Amino acid sequence: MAQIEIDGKQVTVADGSTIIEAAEAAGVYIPRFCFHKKLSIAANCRMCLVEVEKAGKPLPACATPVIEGMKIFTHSEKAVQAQKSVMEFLLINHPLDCPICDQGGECQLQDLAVGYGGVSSRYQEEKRVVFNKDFGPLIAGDMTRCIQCTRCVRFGQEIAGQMEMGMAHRGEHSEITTFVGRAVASELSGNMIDLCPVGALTSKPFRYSARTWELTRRPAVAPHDGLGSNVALQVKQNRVYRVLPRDNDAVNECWLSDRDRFSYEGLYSEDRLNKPMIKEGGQWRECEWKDALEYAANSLNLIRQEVGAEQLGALASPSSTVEELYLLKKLMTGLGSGNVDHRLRHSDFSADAYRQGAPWLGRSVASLQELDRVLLIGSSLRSEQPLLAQRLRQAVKRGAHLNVVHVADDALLCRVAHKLIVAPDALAQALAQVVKALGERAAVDAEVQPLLAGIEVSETARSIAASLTTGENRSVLLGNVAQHHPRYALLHRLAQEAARLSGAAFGVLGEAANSVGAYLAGALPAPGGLNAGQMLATPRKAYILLGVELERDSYNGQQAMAAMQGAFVVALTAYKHRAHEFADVLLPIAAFAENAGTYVNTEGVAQSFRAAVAPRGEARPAWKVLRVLGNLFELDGFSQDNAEALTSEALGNTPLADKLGNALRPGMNLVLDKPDGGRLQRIGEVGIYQTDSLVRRAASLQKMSAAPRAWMHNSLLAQLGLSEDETVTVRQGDAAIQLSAACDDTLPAGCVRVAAGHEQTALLGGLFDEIRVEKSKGQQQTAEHTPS
Amino acid sequence: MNMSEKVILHSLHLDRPWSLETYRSTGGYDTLRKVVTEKMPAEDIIAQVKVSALRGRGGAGFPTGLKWSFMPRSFPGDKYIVCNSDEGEPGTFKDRDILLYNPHQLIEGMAIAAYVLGAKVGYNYIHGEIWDAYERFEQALDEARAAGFLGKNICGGDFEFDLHAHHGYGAYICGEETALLESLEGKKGQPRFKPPFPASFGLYGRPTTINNTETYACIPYIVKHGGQKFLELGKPNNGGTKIFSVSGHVNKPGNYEVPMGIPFAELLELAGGVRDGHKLKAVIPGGSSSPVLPADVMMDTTMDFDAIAKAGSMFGSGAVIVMDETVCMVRALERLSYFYFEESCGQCTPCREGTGWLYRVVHRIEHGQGRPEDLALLDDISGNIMGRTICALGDAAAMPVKGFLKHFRGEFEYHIEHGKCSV
Amino acid sequence: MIKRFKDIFVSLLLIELLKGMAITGRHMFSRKITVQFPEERTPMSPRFRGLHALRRYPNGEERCIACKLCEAVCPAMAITIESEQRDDGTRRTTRYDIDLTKCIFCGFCEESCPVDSIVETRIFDYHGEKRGDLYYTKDRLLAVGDREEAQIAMDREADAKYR
Amino acid sequence: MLSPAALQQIDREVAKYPPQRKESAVMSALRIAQTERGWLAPETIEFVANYLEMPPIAAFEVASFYNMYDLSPVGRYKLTVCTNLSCTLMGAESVAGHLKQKLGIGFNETTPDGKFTLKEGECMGACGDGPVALVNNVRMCGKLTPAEADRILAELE
Repeated sequence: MAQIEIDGKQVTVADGSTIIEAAEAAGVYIPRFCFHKKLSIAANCRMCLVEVEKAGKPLPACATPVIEGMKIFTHSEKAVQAQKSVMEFLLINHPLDCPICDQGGECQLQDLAVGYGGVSSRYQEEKRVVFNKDFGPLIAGDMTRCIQCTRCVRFGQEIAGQMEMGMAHRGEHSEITTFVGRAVASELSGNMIDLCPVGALTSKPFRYSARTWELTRRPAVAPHDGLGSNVALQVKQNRVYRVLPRDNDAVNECWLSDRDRFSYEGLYSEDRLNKPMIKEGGQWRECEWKDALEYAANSLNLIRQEVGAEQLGALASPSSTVEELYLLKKLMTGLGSGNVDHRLRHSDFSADAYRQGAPWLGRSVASLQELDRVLLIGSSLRSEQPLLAQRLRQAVKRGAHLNVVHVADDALLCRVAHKLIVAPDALAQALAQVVKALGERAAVDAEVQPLLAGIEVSETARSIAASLTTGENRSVLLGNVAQHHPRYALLHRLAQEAARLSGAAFGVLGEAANSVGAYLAGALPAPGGLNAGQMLATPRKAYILLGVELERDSYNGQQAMAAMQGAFVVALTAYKHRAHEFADVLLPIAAFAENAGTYVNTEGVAQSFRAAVAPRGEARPAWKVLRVLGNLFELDGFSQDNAEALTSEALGNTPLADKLGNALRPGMNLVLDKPDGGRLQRIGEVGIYQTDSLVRRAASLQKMSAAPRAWMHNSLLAQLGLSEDETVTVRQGDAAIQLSAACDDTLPAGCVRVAAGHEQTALLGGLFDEIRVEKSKGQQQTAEHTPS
Repeated sequence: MNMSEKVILHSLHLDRPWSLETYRSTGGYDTLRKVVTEKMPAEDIIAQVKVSALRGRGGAGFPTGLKWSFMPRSFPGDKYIVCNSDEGEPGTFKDRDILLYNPHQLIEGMAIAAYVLGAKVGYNYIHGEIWDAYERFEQALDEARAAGFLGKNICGGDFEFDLHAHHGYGAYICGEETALLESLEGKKGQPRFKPPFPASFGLYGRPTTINNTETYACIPYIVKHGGQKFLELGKPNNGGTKIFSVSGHVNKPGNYEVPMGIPFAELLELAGGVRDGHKLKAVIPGGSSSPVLPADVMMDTTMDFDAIAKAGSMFGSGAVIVMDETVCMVRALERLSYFYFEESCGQCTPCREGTGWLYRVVHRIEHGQGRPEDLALLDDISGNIMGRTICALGDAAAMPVKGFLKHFRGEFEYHIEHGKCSV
Repeated sequence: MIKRFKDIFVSLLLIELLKGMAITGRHMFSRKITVQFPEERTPMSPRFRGLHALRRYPNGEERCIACKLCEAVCPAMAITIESEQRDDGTRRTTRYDIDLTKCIFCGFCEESCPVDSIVETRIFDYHGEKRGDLYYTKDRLLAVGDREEAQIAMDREADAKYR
Repeated sequence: MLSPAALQQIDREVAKYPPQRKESAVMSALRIAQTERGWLAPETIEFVANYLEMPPIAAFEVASFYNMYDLSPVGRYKLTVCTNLSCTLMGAESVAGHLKQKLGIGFNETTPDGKFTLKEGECMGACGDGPVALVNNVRMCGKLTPAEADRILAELE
């Protein structure tokens, strides 16, 4: 600790801290532009110059470490003169276009110019002009305004993991730019907008639509990944204009992924369902809520009486709130059906009976940064959890070993220590190798041991095992691809064993905003009830759908759509989507920002939020709709009049942490079969901007999302007689679609990577099932699909 | 003072003075061999360098022995030594001649330095425009490697050192030591904020010592003859000889290696005196960034760090730019301001914005559009740049302005008042 | 006591009345200053704050850049603006309404405008026959500007040296 | 993109630096690429960046920072005339003026036949030989006079 004096105040600060940090601790604000607490120190703006006793010249507070007994003057004549001179330099080439600048009102330069700027400029010469560049659909650049603080450049290098912005040229001609004409592609790019202290980088979707002083900030929780980033919705006249991060070091720090930041555009999509609708005689008509609800309740009641409650099924989106999922479960229980599930993209439910708690991250989000050794299994982490990927990147920068077992070699933008990239049906084998290698150091559980017979341990697996047995903090993490995998139970068991043998924390990455909450709220089949897979494989007579866009949210869209044919379907949905084709009643529900509720993030932390704007049209929060349905069925316990009451009812009084747990009870029937080399397999992970209904309708994000293509290894292209960019027919089950073929030599052999969640690929079959690719015969129909 | 004793440019009269053969014939590499085979203690060498009062020849004049003693020699892991031959300061051209005519002495000096500082790898960063010198140096490196003066087991001992040439490509700022390190790392040459200094966080984040070409080239002499002898060549606190680059309005521009502390008048005489029929008006005594001095002040001073500082300028790199009475000082300053405007790296605000502003105001004055308040403005801008930047380029840009305004204010005022030159 | 007699005396002689009549008489023959509005108008300051107008540049381009400073500064909250990026990339209003029934004619909007777009003209005798008539939309404000531009420009010119 | 010989030269430069520090060779690699291709087109820079496993924008930063790189096409002979103080004192302006007049182009322009490009240079570290000019970044011509400049031009014809 060092004792120093700032502006006459005595402060004790940690050794090695900088003057700016010390001043912050003392409650003294030092003006700055280039300094940012999460970025490296550049000391280039010179705005934070302060006077230090015995130093000949003013020193930059951001870069100068304190020394015992230092006397610092931040507001002395000398310091202020230095700061004012820097401000003058900054302003001479800065345009005076604040009235049209979106940053106006929240601009650091504008704010500080009030305190440090002159009344008029002494600069009479011509000002610098920098031509604008196109940075893509998310970031608008007005580079003449740039003050070259390089925060965006450092963000790219240090946080996003890819350097996309750079400062080209030199001296007065230096300008921030991407590589010649390139758009910014990072999934975290929006943070550069926040970081930019001036109006050089602003939000393109928000451009010129409102001024900051008109907007009210309403806290909310982001709805797209398991992290549950804390956001502030900026609202004006009942419309969300912008989404910004709220600082929370335990969750998202000061960052926000582009998906969470720009998805609000989806709220205002043309596809929103604004009024209840019922289908009568094959014709849709808009109707009153009362009619729609009564029609739905009566029809469901009738079906229940005729064919039994087990013919009812309920499928919910894991992005629904705890309250909604809880009420849905309660409703179905009241109706006498145990068929409830939220895991639509899962395909293997055989571990259900052995689960002991809600699957979760296994450690705190913040502690990911302190990891020393990581084994990441089946996860395209950057698209699944962009900010968790960022946390791991920081860990790697600190020296952590990141080991990967996955079906595709996607860049994680950090050093990967060892990786095993195998076809989906060999994923369990690969993981078994690691377990076996770990078993060379400690005894493998008797339950798992038999699986390892005949497994040949590769050199890489051995290296992964070696890596996992060193270091202090270790984690084994299961990603979405593993969770959607047809042998998920086996993968889970093996990963659990790998974690046990290496002494690592075992974590399951929460797929959606409320995956953990859905388990806690009980949106799962009751004993004897059917899970999502069974409900769709053996069609029911009636379904209640909560917030799901079935064809794009299921493991097998084709099968899901087939199951809907002939069934009575009540869809609670914010969007019309294809529900038109199969539903009978459409009930408009509130979307993100219009709804109060609770999400439990992947760490198991419940975060409640309130509605920031009123629902569009006649839409109502789903929990209210479900409550009225409960009333119409004359069930007990549907009288809650606010979301808070429901929250405590749904989550109970026991600490959530007690209900979390990844370990499976022993006794599961485990078989590890050999990969079947004969057939082509699909790698169908969900694209970053295709995860849920809202993001799929966010126009600007969709511009960032590449159209799905049939990616395969060069050798497979050759084997099939295809060439790159050629249009090919991709078949799964009864569906055939036309995609362009693309070459990716990092893919394992025998695999075709076709992203899921896209409209185009919605009706293909299972995400990791067999797939066929053949030459297209001429210019055929583009999307032939025949789910009969 | 012994005017004929030369430390560096001593072999110019010999055939192909740059060849290993010639260098060996003058006793070259004997010192390195002695150091390595006798395992001379590093502390002793540093002590000799301290005694020699060798001060950095790149411009700042920092005592070399002291700099070397900052290097954590026993720090585990890689350590580097770097030679700064990125000579771009207008008026300076001594390193080019060292590289062209005595590259082996530099190599020997660096090898001894590496031995002393515990470095296994060194780099010589050579100014972009002097391709011939780069090629010559590469050739010398090959010769030295082949002869066993570089590489593993140097001179048969267990000392290992390899040296590489890095070619710059046109950026004055890379003469700043941390910008040079950045450039060596394959980045833009943007100076780093100090502290940490290169001795603790240098090339690739490892302890690094950087010296000027001429500094390294003095080392073999010091080690061979002892620090005291070197010191005696010059004057107290300013040891040794110095290569002065004399350019501008003299009859015989060129490099002159003479003892430190030689009177300016003598140096001028060596360089053939002021251009025929003209008389001395002003001199920039230490490269473009040092403040200009009028003739009378210069004629009374001697050429060493302390004397020039006393006269109100800087010894710098020993680059003497001589100007006769035909020179318009406004025009001269305009050209220098343009240089700093062009060469500012753009990293920190005062220099990026200020150098352009300075240039534009001087340019305006030179072109007859000066305003009465301009001189005060120039004083103010240069004052606001000085001491506020990451590296010394800000000061280097501001000092000439201050110097010209101090000694030739009248000329500027005339320009502003009459819109034309008084010369 | 003396004052009382004096009062009675004054009342009896109708002196007050005569004084009043004298004033009436004097004014009867002095120059008349009543202005016959609307045939006649009083002189006005170029700073007069009357009906609002939105101005255009001589090339027909509207001046307003949707900075919304007038909206922010308006103490009566009479101004409503919505904005977006026009196809040519410029910042423009899609809506610019002034509710004149709220407006207090303080002139802050004019003061705050960085491009001299919103101005107050010399017009004070406008009227409305229906409720909505005093809700001036962008089109109507621009129309006022187009009609009055010559006068507006003259007034700004006259006042320029004091601004 | 680049010839095997050029790649070999780049490899030799890469070998000067520690194995994990390939990007240290970016300056030399860009120089070699420029020498071969005449100038540094974005594709060339990207190729070099990929070859050295560094982000293209980082290579672009370098290429745009140092002023001997040409980011737009230049003539077969690029003449860079130093006009800094020492050279100017020694007559650089008359040499530059003469070249401009003779070639009919100004600084940063190329003759219509694509043969000569004229550039204004900063100090080249050879002030004693001033005025100096650099031909194609490698050949230094000193003690220039208009007549000497003519001789060099004739030699390059």
